[in-house]
Amino acid sequence: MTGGTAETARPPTGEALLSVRNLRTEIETEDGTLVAVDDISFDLFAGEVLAVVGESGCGKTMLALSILGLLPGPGASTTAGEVRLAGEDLLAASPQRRRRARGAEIAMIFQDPLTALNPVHRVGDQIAEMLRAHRPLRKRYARLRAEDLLKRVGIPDADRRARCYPHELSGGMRQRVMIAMAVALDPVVLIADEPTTALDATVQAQVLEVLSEVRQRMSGAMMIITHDLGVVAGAADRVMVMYAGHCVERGDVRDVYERASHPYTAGLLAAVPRLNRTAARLTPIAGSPPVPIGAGAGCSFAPRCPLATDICEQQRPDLRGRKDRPAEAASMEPAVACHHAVIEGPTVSSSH
Amino acid sequence: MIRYAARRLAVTAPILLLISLATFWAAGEIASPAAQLTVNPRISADARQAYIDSLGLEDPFGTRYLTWLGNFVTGDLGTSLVRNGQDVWPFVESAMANTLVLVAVAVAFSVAAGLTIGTLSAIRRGTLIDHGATAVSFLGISIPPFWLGLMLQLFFGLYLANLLGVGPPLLPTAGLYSPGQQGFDLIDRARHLALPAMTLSLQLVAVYSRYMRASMLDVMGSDFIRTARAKGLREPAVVVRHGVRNALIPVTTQAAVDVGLLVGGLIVTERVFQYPGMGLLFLDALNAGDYPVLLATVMIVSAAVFLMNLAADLLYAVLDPRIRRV
Amino acid sequence: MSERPEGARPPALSGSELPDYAQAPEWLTVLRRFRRHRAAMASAVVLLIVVACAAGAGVIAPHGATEQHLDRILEPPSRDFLLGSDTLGRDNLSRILYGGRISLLVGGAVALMSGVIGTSVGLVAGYYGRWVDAVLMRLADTMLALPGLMVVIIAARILGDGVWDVVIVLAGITWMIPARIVRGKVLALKEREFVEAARALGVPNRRIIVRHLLPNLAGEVMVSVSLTVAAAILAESTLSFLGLGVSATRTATWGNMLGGNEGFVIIAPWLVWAPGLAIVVTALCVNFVGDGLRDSLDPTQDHR
Amino acid sequence: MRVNLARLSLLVVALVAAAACSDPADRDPVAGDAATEPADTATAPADAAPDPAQPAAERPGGEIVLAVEQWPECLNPFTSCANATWMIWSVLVHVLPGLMEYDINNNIGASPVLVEAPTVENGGAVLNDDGTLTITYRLNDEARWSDGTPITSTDVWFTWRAKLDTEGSLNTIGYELITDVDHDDPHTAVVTFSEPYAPWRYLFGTILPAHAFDGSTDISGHWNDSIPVSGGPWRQESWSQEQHILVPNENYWVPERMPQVDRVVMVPREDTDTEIVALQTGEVMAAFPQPFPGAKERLAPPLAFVAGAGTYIEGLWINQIAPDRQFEITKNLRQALAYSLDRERIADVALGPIIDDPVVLQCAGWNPAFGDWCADDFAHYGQDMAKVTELLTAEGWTRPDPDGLWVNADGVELVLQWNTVAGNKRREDVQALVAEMTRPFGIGWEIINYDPGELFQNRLPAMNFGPVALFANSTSPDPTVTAHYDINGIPSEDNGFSGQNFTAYANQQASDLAFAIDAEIDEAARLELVRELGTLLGSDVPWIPLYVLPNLLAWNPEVLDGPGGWVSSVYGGFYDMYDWTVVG
Repeated sequence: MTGGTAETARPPTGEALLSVRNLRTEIETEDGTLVAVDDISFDLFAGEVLAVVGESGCGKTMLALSILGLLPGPGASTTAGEVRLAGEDLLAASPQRRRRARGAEIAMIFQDPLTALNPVHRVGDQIAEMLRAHRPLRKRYARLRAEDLLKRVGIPDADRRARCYPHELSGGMRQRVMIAMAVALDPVVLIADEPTTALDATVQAQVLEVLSEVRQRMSGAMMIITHDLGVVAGAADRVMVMYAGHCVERGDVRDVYERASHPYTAGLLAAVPRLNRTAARLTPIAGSPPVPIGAGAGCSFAPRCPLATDICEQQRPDLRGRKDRPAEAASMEPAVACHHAVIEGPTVSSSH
Repeated sequence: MIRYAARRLAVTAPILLLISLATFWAAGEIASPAAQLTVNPRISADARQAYIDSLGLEDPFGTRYLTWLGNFVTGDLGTSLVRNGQDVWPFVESAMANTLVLVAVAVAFSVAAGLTIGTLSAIRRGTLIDHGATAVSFLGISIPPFWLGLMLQLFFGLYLANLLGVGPPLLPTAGLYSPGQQGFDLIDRARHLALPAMTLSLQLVAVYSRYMRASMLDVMGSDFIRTARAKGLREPAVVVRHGVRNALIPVTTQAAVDVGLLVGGLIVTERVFQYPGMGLLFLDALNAGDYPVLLATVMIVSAAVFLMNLAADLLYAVLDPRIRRV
Repeated sequence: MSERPEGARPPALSGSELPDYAQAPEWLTVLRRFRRHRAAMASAVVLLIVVACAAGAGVIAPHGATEQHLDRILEPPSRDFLLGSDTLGRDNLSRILYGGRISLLVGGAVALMSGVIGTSVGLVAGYYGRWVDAVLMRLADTMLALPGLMVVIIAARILGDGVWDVVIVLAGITWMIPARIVRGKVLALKEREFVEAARALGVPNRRIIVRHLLPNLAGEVMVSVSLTVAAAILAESTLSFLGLGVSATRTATWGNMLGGNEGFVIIAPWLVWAPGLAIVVTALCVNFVGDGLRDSLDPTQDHR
Repeated sequence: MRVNLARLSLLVVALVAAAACSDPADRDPVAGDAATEPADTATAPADAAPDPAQPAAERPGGEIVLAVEQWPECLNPFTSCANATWMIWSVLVHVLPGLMEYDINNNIGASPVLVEAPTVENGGAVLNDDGTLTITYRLNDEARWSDGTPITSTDVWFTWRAKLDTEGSLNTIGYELITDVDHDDPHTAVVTFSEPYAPWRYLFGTILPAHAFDGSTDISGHWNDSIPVSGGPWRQESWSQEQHILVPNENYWVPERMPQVDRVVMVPREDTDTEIVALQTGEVMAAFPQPFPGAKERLAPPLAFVAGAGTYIEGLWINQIAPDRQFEITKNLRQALAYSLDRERIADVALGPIIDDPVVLQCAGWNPAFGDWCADDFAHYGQDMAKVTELLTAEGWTRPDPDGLWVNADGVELVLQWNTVAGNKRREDVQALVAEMTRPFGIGWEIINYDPGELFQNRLPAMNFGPVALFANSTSPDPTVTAHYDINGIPSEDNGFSGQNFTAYANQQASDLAFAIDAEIDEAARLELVRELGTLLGSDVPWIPLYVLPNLLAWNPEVLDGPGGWVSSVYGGFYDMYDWTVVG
């Protein structure tokens, strides 16, 4: 949890490794079309860590899956936008190309390592499989590489562990396996989806540690998806807060953390236990996120928002950047989508 | 693994005993040798008594059961009542061999076809392939097997030959070999297996493909499938190595439950196609009141079904590493 | 667990959690889902027609079930005999209609009986657990591991050839499946808050079972019962083929019409095809309905 | 009395044997009597002097494939499998000789083993003063077994002993009356009976080669799966549960019966439908199927078939002591039942789909196909409301509702329980027909059917059936009916349920007549006794005869030439297959 903040200010250089523009993903359901990812844009530069934050169901995971092109089932599809990996539009690329990009160039660490690992294959083999899918390696060599990787993520006795089945490992160990697998080919972009949610608190810390080590060693960028702002605080450079498929606020992690502009962000922060606060005073956000089907004209957070007024019911707030100008889609500048947000001043002041 | 197998066997052994007890009782109920003796006056009173004594027919039920069980376990199936006192074993042995061949062929085919169809159905869910497979498999479990057998006989034996012009039937309609055939002839044997195996298979293919489809749908929605895709594996590798491999686990257990169904199909199929296996032997013994043969067939088939269940359990353990240590 | 898109269900703030499958299904939702299942819907309609025809045989049937026209035997379909006549000059169509009553009765009664037995056994085993569970489930496992038709044949010989004999025999060999399903469900339900709460409050077991468990089991039981209907109709026909089914003299059933007339397939095909199709169509429809019902009841089926 | 008890046993034995076959639905009880064992033929004149040196070179050759409906479970000709009808039809008549044999019209005469048939006239049959009977068989010099050993009187002696000494021997009747078989002269066998025994001609229908056994006359352990030595036109090449292969017996001494083909293969086809399909597809060339509905159409050209009277007669057997009866099954009641039936119609419905002219059976126990024994004892029964009313009213039955059932003084309705074999289309049709037929006559039915094993093995012998049961019974060319009418043969606790009088018909006069028939050696006198008994039965109605079950012989004329002549023979339609040739 230490390195993150220190390097926050690393300025973006050159072309973005991952560049998402106006991404829109829809899911057909019995009850109508659900917009899971609604007009999301961001850039991710080398060495950077972006945290995507929001409650479950806000579309974070769908965003990640849209980027990988792994939307579940026939009902879900990305209907608009671009996903550029080092300049190449993945959405427009052939399925073969996208497949080759997965794992090798964009890798993902999933939420629950128990279900994300195939229970009937040895973990070593599962890592080796990743290697062999992209590199012409002999089986034996791939296995040895897998053991190396396991060592790298801090698994002792790697040669023995490699022959274990997922259920024979502890939760933290399993997540390390996932991480080892994800970094096996030194991907350009690493997406970690709630990497610690399924773990015990003590183990969470260890896993975050591993992640942070990994991050320092890799040359690419990282995107951490979480509902826990506490995780973000230490590990990320920038934050994007999502609600009901939209980006409601974005900015430098420290700024957002210190001075949230959006009432939702504020609510999320209030729910985070912090050492410097009296633990008993956690304030959950009342209500639960809406199912974004046929969402009305107003702000989707309005029904739960303490500041909601008539305009919130009627008009959807745009993402506005500094000086209350409409935010540029891909701009790195901080922005917030709220009628009541205090835009001017240091609130959304960017460090750039 | 071995401990697991031993444990399963230890649990099933008493159940097998229970089954043998029920079988012994039921067989006596429908084909009591004592009842046959009373209606067979050619046997003198002395001879009858001697026979009764030799079989211990006047012993209490428990004693008779234990005696029979002891003999059965040591491989002594007794002598046939209607086959002039011949040992039951050789008849059972050849019937068993024939049935095993039929079952092996039908099951091998059904597993291959059922799993393939089920997998295709699942990964092409909602397409014409899926709908077609669904319709066929539902038809498969909705046709009385004996009727299917008769229709196949007519179709392959008669209609098709008529359609194609006069000639020998495309496929023989009954028996193990062509009349007059002596010794083993693979082609001839296979041709005679075709229709019975087809009859037996349709139901199984239908059932297995449904199981496989459901299981595949379940598995293909799992996180680890997403992981596999996120790894950039080719889709066939995802489907086979991660999908099918995992989907097989529940299918084995469900298929094991249906071994009984297989036996049902077997009885009817063997009857229709005059295939000299356990099913036909069972029906013959039932109609003839051949008590020792009846007992032997029911017991052996029950035990076989039971062992197949056990085998499925073991297979389950092989397929699912999570079970092995349990 | 998270095979479904996150947005598809109302999530809680606490992060991921199993959707509440164990809630009693909302019947309107189920019905709506079912209506969208085209094959099942069509089958349900056909099935209703079949049942209505059988039930209304007395009104619809052009002739009596046993009415003989000895001077007009084995006639092909005509205006008088829409589906031909049989060896006693009885109207094939009328016999199919009246026979349908018995076949459907056998199917329904077997399914109901096996459903009731199975549910009771499963409930008791699952709810009381321990040795009760062990004994009952061992019994079910044992029965499941028996060669079904062999047992049925032997039992049918011991019992007899009446409609109810056949029903009892078939129910006796089919109750294990619902029992296993119900038990599994009950084990899961037992851990749920509302049941634990009810127990903590000292609600009597019987009331918990009736008020809290049964409604939650209805769906699964219905699916299993509907599939048993088809199996029972087929089994009855197989028994008839082997000469062990419901006696053809006492009453016609599709099974004994098919089993008894199979020799006429060439010279009087209507005697074979009509009952054969009646069986196949009914079994097919029942299976489709059962399948549709299962899909409609299982919320995980939503987005696949 | 011993004779009779022994004779009775036949029926039961056969019940067991027939039920042993997988599809005994039609030819159920009784495979036959001692009398249906092989005995003579017309095609073999006793004095034909065959030329043993005649070579078999002119044989046209080829192979015949035949379907066998009930596969014998084993081959031992004396034990449990001996009485299975198909054991005789598919095995015994082709490979083992007898002393006397039936001809194509089921008349008995000398077989080729004999020089001539023993008669009173030629001194072959002598009723001695001491009441014993001596039959002298003169054996043909030419007769020899397939291994070249001559057939001698020792074989006759051995056969007699084997019949009696073999454990589980089925047919000991008659043989028990033999006190000695003198075999000093190899060419003459002198058989002595302790008392007059009219059916002596039907004994020794199968004789065994003494030299083929190890000396013991208990042959129960032998010949279970092969008959190594032949004395008939054919020799077994192999026999198994799957097929039976016969080849010509090159040492057969009767040139007229030398087989025309090189090989006959018989295969089991126990399901009639499967059997007919096999015939239609050409997998088999000929079949001798049990009568099945639709036969006329299914066996139409290109197939050929002939139908003839068979040996089985079907009727309504009435169990007068049925345990479930709620009223006495009196003579009046039985007659009334007979007067409520249109038996022409029943025969039409039962057999119409099979043959063109079904024969209504008019006597209770004999077969019109054999000799003159069967008279028109039941011809006077037909549907007659007045008679039914008269007969029932006389015993206190009333019919309060003119369209309803008769009711007796206790208020019990006239409903008869009726059993037959479940799943048998023909019989179930008859039940359905009769149920409608008797309704206007106020007689109702409660129909409960059992599978063959239950009915024939469990219920019939225990008299736990009926009062009415529908099943077939075999008849023999000899008019013996003691089994059915012996007053002491009613199955009961006392005789260990071993009797064969399944109608529980207890008429001393009938019983005596039946015994007298067995002891009367003079044919004319016998016929008179038979007539007397027939008339009595026609009046007492112990059971109601319905029809003779036809035999069908079907073949494919495109590949096979010759079958058809022996369709009505007790030896079965395949008997003369030595004459059959393969076409093309």
